[in-house]
Amino acid sequence: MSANPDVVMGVEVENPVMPYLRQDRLPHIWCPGCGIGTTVNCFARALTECGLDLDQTAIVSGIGCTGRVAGYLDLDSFHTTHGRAIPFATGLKVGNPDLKVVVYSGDGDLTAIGGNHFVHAARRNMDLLCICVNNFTYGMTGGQCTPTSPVGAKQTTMPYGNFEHPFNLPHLADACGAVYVARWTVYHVKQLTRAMKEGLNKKGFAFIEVLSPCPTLYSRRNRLGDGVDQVKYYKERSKINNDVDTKDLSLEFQGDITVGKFVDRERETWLDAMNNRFTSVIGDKYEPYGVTNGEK
Amino acid sequence: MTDNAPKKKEKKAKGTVFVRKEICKGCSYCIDFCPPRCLDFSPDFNAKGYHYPILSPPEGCTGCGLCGLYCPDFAIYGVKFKDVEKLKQDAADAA
Amino acid sequence: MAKNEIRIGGLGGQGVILSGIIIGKAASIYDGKHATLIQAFGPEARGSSCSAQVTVDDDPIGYPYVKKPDILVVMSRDAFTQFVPNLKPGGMLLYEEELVDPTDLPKGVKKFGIPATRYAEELGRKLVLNIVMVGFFAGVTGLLSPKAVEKAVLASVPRGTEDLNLRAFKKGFEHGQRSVGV
Amino acid sequence: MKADPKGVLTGIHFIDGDQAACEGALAAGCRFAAGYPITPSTEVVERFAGRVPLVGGVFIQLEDELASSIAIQGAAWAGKKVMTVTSGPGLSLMMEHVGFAAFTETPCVFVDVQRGGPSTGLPTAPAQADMMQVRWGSHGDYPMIALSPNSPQECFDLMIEAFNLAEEYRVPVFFMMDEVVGHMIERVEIPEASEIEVTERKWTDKKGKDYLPYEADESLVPAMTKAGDGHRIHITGLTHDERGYPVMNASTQDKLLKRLLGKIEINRDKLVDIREDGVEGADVVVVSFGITSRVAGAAVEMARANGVKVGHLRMIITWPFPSKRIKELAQTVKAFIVPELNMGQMVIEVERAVVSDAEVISIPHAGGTVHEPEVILEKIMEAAR
Repeated sequence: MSANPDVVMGVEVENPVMPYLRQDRLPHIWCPGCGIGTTVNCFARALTECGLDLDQTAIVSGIGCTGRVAGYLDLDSFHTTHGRAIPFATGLKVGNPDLKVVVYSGDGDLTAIGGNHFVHAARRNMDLLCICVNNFTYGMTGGQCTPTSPVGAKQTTMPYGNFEHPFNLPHLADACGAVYVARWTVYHVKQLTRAMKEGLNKKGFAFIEVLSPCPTLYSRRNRLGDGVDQVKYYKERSKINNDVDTKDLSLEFQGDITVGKFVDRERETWLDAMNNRFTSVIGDKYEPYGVTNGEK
Repeated sequence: MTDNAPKKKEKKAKGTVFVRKEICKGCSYCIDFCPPRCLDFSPDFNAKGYHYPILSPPEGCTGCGLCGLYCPDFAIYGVKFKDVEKLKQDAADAA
Repeated sequence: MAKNEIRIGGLGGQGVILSGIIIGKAASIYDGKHATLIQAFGPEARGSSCSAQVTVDDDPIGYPYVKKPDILVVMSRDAFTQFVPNLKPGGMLLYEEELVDPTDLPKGVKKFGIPATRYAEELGRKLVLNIVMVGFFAGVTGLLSPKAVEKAVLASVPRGTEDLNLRAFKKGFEHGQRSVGV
Repeated sequence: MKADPKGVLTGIHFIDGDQAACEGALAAGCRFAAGYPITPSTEVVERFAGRVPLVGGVFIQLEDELASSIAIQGAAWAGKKVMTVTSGPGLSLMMEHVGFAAFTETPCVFVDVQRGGPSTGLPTAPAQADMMQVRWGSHGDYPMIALSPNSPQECFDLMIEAFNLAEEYRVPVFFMMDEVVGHMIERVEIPEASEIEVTERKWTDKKGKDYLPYEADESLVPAMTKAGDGHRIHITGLTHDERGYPVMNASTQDKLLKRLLGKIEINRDKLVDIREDGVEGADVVVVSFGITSRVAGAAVEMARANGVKVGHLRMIITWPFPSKRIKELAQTVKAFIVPELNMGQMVIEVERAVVSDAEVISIPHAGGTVHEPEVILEKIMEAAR
């Protein structure tokens, strides 16, 4: 960090994101115009607002560009293996139910190699906030097709344009049982911040998809300009609709984008379901797991 | 950084920004999404060859801080003078 | 006592493995001997052939398999056909007499039959056939103390079925003692 | 530290190796297990799922072995003692996280109830054919320890040791059972909790940022923390410095890898656990492990009855391999005989230790059952001639 603090009117001030970062690791590795850092700003603001004890908040990432988020946030952070952030987080959460556990990873990590874990964590209603930064591509490996790449988008492994049908992630999460489902873009910083705050305070599997530019690979290969051009596209073509059926949230190449909070419901979490089941079957001999007496 | 320090005689500015130009990557998010459109590229390069943002015109800044929320590189943030006054007051009260 | 190798065979669902467990438990927990049980079963849960190999010895047991049993206990025709060729000459055959026709036995084998299924039905539950067989085994072979086997039965059957199983054990045990003329 | 009585099922039992392994884990303090069903290992977690709610822990059946093998590591960083249980095909899927555990120094136990392979192979029949996979199967060089029980009693006793070693060295520990040991039923004595020694995790006493998660003393094993203790640690599978930060250069890699492998290397003599029976002055020594040691024992007895001077060296801990002792014996022994339920894996290690000082005779077996003792006997007789 800069040796000299920022001073205004004789008062020292600081970038509000800084207390949440491992400042000795900056600058980060993300490319100019990449939106991942923007989502981190929103997440830091959400951490400020949600009122959680940050010593009891852990972040788990998989592999890839977004997978590096864990390394920059000054929380207990785990940079795990490719696709396995969710099962690691599951172990962490179940191992210590007092923790708030956030999974923060990319579209390739969470929905291709980690797709099976994603659907099962949502099905179980594992108490995790899962943030998926969706830039439609594998950035760290050089711009290959992912399960969210829109039809027609060029990728190194789809040189003639992608012909595979992509996932509609909010629909997938909804169908699998997620209790909170939202989609925003990095243009929607305020709404995203609010969604992250809501997600942090939500009990159960909460899922937030964030569309974010990959200027170096996705935008360049598809002649979409810089990162900021892509954010301008998000601005122009996004429509907020909280009431839409999640099955209608498919994304087309550079088409209209529906954003909003689509699902917000209550459902028994995995841990509550386990405790309730064991209590009803085993009775008094069962001491509910992960319930701190008096403290929670 | 001192380039951007508030100048009290410009009364119209309600806030200001601080830029850590050495970690800026010149993406222009802050410039393009600044609500009062009061940021622009500096004609100068930073060490990595990027043009970083400067207030232009400074008196337009409201200190809304949206630049800081957008900046993917944690290189800029805004402060409202009103908030700084309050900080000052709180510090004085505490003392 | 020298090493005794026992093979118990029958159909899945007859309680073959459990009868082996009871014999092993009686030997190793209540009679102060050593016992090893190896179970073999097919991929089907019911109706396939099923067998347990039990080795009982005063000394610790190394090689755990039973290749040429001293005692063969069979509860089904298939098990008899499958296992009788390996029965040790001069060994002992214990069989369910209404299901198995014990012909072509190896030399010197002493055979003892029991209508175990019928006894079990008379006791009210066909399921206790295996316990009748265990009782029969104890009565005929004298390998284990009846008290130990009785304890092992009680420790192995579901709660609430102790009486029934004890009666099944006694039924088999008495038949066994009669068979050897005790 | 003594075992928590809650997890210890004190008494005399007639149970199989799978069940005994589960009881060993509970006695050792394991309070989190994750797994995916696979024959012939599932009985371990089936019992665990029934027992652990009464002991104050959790079992979670996950969607696959990849998930299971990393979920346990999440739980380890939440402070739990953990295990996952599988068999060959599942172990293949877990290999990625063996490396993660080794590199992030996450104490965990992988139970492998070995069956015939490759691929789906013989699900209900034994093999010892994963011995090299656990040693070398995850990419990169990594430290690990493997134990090979040969009876239900050992499934209990050695499982406690497996957990203790995982905690002491912060390495993945493999519990190399096989189908026969898993399904074999014998008497198992579970002592009082007060008689069971368990190793507590080496927790740091440093606070906040004073704590560096990968700073080790001369033991080479760093003190650990858990999420939620205020250290704000970063744990990564990338090459990292003492802070846990990724540092991708050759010197950091060199330093880290040497320390990780050193944890086992400097303790090799202490770790080696072998049982010797008549090896001094023997002409022939049979080297065995796991279920094969019981078969080999029978063959050795028969050979002695035939007047052959034959010894038996059984490895309880198979990795690290007891090279030093075998090298020593090679100076006097004419031949080593290595029966194993694979086509020749651990025999390679024996050959590496013996070099050309003695003859090394492999008795491979494709698995599906165990050796006939007579086959081993025949090789002993041949070698003694």
